[in-house]
Amino acid sequence: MAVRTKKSKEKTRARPSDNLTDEHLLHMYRIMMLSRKLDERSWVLNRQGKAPFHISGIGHEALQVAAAQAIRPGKDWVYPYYRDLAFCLALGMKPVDHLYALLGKAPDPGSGGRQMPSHFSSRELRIGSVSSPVATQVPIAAGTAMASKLRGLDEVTVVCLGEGSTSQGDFHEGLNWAGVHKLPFICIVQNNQYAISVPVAKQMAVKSVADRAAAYGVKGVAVDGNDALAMYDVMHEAVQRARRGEGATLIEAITYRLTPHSSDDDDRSYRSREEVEAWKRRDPILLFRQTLLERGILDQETAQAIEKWAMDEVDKAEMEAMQAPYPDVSTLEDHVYGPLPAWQEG
Amino acid sequence: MAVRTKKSKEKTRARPSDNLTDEHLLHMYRIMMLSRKLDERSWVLNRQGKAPFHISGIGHEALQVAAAQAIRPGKDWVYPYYRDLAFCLALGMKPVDHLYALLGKAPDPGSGGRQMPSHFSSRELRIGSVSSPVATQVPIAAGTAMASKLRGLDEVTVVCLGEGSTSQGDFHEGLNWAGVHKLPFICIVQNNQYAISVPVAKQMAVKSVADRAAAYGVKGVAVDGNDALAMYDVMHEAVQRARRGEGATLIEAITYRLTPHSSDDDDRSYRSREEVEAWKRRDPILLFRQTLLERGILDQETAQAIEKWAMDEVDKAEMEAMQAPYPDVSTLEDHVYGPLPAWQEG
Amino acid sequence: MAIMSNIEALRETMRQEMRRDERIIITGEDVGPRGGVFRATMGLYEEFGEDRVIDTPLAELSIVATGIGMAMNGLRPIVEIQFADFIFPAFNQILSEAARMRYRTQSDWTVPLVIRAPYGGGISGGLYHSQSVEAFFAHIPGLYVVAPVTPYDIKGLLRAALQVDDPVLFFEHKKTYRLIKGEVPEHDYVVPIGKAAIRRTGRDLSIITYGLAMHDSLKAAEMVAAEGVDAEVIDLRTLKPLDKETILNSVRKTGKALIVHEDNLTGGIGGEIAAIIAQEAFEYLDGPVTRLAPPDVPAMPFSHPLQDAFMLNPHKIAAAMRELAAY
Amino acid sequence: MAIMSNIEALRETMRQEMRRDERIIITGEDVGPRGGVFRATMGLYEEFGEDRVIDTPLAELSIVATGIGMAMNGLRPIVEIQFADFIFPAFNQILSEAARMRYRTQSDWTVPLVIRAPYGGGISGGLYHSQSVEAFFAHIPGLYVVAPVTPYDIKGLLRAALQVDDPVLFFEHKKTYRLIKGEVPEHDYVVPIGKAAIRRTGRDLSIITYGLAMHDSLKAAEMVAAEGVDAEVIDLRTLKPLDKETILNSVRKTGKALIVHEDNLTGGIGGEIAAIIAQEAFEYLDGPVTRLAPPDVPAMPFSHPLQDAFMLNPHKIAAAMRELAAY
Ligand SMILES: Cc1ncc(C[n+]2csc(CCOP(=O)(O)OP(=O)(O)O)c2C)c(N)n1
Ligand SMILES: Cc1ncc(C[n+]2csc(CCOP(=O)(O)OP(=O)(O)O)c2C)c(N)n1
Ligand SMILES: [Mg+2]
Ligand SMILES: [Mg+2]
Repeated sequence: MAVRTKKSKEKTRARPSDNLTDEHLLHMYRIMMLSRKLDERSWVLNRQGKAPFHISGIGHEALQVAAAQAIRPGKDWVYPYYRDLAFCLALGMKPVDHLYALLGKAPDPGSGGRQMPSHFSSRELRIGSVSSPVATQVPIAAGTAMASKLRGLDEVTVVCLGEGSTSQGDFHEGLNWAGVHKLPFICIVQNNQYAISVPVAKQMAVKSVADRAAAYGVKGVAVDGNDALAMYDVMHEAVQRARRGEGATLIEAITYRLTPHSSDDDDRSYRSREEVEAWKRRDPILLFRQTLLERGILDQETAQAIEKWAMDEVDKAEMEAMQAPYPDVSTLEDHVYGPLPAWQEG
Repeated sequence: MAVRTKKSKEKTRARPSDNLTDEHLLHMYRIMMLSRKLDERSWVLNRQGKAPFHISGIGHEALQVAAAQAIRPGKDWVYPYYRDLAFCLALGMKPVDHLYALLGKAPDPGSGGRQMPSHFSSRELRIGSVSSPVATQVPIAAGTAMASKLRGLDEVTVVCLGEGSTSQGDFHEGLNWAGVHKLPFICIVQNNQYAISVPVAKQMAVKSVADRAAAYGVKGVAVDGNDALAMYDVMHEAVQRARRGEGATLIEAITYRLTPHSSDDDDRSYRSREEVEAWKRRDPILLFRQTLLERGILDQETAQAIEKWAMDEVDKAEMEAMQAPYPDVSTLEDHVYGPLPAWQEG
Repeated sequence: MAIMSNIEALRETMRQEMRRDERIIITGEDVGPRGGVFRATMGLYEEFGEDRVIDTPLAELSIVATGIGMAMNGLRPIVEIQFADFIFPAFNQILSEAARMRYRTQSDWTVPLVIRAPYGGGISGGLYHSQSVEAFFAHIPGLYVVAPVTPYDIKGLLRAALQVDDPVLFFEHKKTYRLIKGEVPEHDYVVPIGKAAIRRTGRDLSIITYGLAMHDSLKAAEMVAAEGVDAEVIDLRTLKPLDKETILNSVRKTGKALIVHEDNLTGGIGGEIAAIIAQEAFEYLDGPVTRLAPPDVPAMPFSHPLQDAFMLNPHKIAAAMRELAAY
Repeated sequence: MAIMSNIEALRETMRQEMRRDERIIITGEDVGPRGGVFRATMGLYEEFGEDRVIDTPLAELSIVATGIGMAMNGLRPIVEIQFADFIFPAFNQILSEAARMRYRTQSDWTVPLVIRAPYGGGISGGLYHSQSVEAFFAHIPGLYVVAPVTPYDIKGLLRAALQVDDPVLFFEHKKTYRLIKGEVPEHDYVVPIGKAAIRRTGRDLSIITYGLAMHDSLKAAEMVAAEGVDAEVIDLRTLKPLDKETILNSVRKTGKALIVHEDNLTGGIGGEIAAIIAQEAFEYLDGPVTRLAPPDVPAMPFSHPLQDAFMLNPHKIAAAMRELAAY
């Protein structure tokens, strides 16, 4: 059975998130806001016909930024999925990098415009390359965690996917591997209730995705993914477990996709406007702002300044991205294979 | 968590197996003995160089015969795996059919000698065709169960595999499907502790394979597969659940393979002789005979008569199989496609 | 007789066949209320209900596998793979199970299953929403592989696919879904599996092609016709089995063969076709059997200049035609 | 210089390379204490321990996928697929992930991974322990595919495979494991990926082949030599990329090409080779490019008369040589 974090209980115990400084919390808020603005701009660019496709992370920002906050960017490994814009920004990806990819521009560090947008990647930041077939990253991430363990390196590997994607065999095999080898491995399932149009009840018969952990001897935790601090708490605990050699954790972060699946989708055929509106009232950035306001870490003025800062960043990024060149067609056949060793020449 | 059937509790409750008549029990015993003798003969034929390959079910007979006893042969569907010789005999397969396949002879009803031995199949008996890649049958069986449900037919589908094969994505996807659609579906995992040489602890981090059911909203039960009546009890209950529309059951039948993996294997590199000997003392046929003797259903004389009958059946089958022709080479290219409708000719 | 787009022909044929035969059901991701991401099944859930138009878990392996199991128990499933690029998790089930069931049981068990999959590029789909995957399946005995690309053929080949008792891979070039329109007779007819169509007759060279490239080839043929090159254009329609007779008759007539497909060159179906021609029309050849296909890169890039450089188009095809004609 | 069988050469090369490079690890089903079902890894678990020779769960998808993930984190895995027939659950991981990682990240990420798989028939393996699966992989840009079939080449190509930073499919014809023996130099050498070997020089026709069929072709060449047919036998060794230069030079010299492989005819690698010859050696051809391969049935039956009928052998190859030579 999944362990559900309960607000009431938490209040009485010391929480890992209690150790986050005001500066940490403001930083997290800034990244969430930056991601949101960048995401919204991506929709605009799509609607303007400048970007053929956008897939959005709006609604998922809090859990992603909280997860990133609990690891060491560039040292721990992250295998994200296409909704992890905020996650990748928190790890150090630049806003313009996303827009290069969105527009298919050459400087896109992830793929030079070869992949669709939001297929994040950076070796420097230890962000694994996102591909389109869902769930393939799960057993790959298990392999990366295994290598850390075999090499005696103090690294944790985090992998993300949607709840629908847990139906794939890849998920099963990756989690099983992580269980058998007690790997420093954390799988975050971002349960936004739908896989495109298919609701979670048609996807699985369990009440909580976290219940799936029981099949693998892995710890399962379900958490409100729209509560950044709750997410930080379970993530922090999972990271500690991994570092202590106690094995893998499956985290179900319960959230909601506040936009259609992608710019090609129309979500009106499969969910009611009331449902969407209800979740909008639980917008994780609003909730986090509220917490920060209540705690006196943020005031209205700073909040506005942050929003303005985020907009400016996005404006600058857009300008830069618009001016960047497209890939040269002469590069089409580059990077199919690496250079061969000298013997091959001879 | 898996529900383990506990002897102590059962004794106080009425057990489904209490309803088995003496004739039923003797029938079950006869099939087990027939399977054992046929299997032993297959080893002999292999060692004599007459059969290139044999894969054995020795040690698994009781659970298989008990499972078959709980369903309606020819009406319910069974997707067996290669160790299910006793299961298939209990469903109505003839001993000679196994030997035809063993020797690659044309009358092999399963495949006319095209498949390796023990790749059982019979449309008439509703035995799904066994292939070699493990676990593929699980989601196929889920589809068959789904068709029964969609068509409103009162049929149950049973699928078997080894514990090692539950590591495959196919298992996950099949069980998930069965859970989502609450199918009349029973998955029997014959946990014989090894996948060739790989012990179950390297295969999964759960204590019981039945624990895997929790990931699918499916009921999980672990049972001593060397106790025919215990197996019958859980199987009977699973069948009743399926018929009542309450959904799928995953049964872990704990057993042991008393022979090497196949005629190509040498098991001395990966398990101790002591371990094998200890399990031989729990040989399921011995245990079942003991029960029948204790209950006065069997006496030594009848037991010997049954053994002799089984040997005679196997002798007859061997004669018949030896005399049968090999497939004609002119048939090599038959049955790649079915005949085309008339339009195609025109 | 109505004018329909490719996707309309597909949808209307499914509708008609489902009305006629209640064993036909549709399964796949988002095929239900959403009507499919390309809207191929739009309205079918409403008409036939949730027991015949079934949203599945996000798991292609089991979409195909359950299709096999249902086909073995009296149904005639049409399963949709959302994009052909995502068929590979099901590759083992298709190859090891669907394609081998009949052979390994001597027709005791059969798998009457249609697997629909939108394939092909030119729609900003990047590496994983643009692939041509047909060659993998054309190498598997026991499968039929079709790739109709006109509304007429889509109706005719889908009806044919639903009449054979073997698994059929039904590939739909997604860029043609709304681009290509044509007449679709209301009466029942089939386009036989295994029969190519000659879309344009000509004397000087034979173009053997399929998919979007077929439409591009027709345009290219008109371009070079003005220059006096008279090309015959063959639309294969079925990729397994190949219509050797139509291919060989044409090449024996023209003496020159240009094979055009959107899939990568190496290992694509063009190799098989070239081999057949080189072996069986050897004495008629007046020029090298020529293949035109995108370069051997791991699928089509997203960025539009790269995508354009990858894709075929009438100009590239016309250039290859001119060169071969001049040989 | 020692005489070794194919499997000994394989095992000893793994041992030597593992001693040299501690990033190399082996994973797969039964590769540990059991030493592999073919004994390819026998003794390696004992020498290198359970952290470098790792028994995996029975799950090919994750065997390959974890190999990818380990390769991305500094290791150089050699993963064993127990039988090539069971590689298909991993097909998506190989095609969509391993083969595309470099291209899709512009070499930011790479996957230096060797996937070993015993393939081929003639050992009473039936439909699922006999398959030739190489053509599927030879169609995938981003992969190297090798199929060495002498002890010398096995050592040289395995060492080469461990030196390139891209995924290599390493196919071993299982019937040759103990059948074929030969000299293996003790010193370090590589057989470059992409270079074919001319096993026999000849004037009259070129046989292009690989695997067990290569050994059969050599025997066949001796059989027809007595009749005055002088055949050149090319052992491809690498199937992707093909050594076009060696193939074309030979065919330009002899004017006749016979392609021989154990895989099914349709869609096999022979089609690609024939297409290359038909396009690029057209003017040199004195006879039709000819392919010899087993029939298009869904894999090799178990029963020995059917297996024999399916398999190639020197007699069948000699007959095809005579026919082509007489053209
Ligand atoms: C193997 C595969 N099949 C189908 C798709 C098409 N597809 C893209 S996203 C998606 C839904 C994913 O749902 P979920 O895992 O819940 O993630 P979410 O998008 O909701 O965050 C589908 C079906 C795909 N990308 N890969
Ligand atoms: C996909 C696949 N991989 C590998 C094999 C080779 N193989 C055959 S049986 C077996 C072990 C199966 O173990 P288990 O599932 O526990 O069943 P058991 O044989 O113990 O009854 C293996 C690895 C196979 N048949 N299929
Ligand atoms: Mg979702
Ligand atoms: Mg086992």
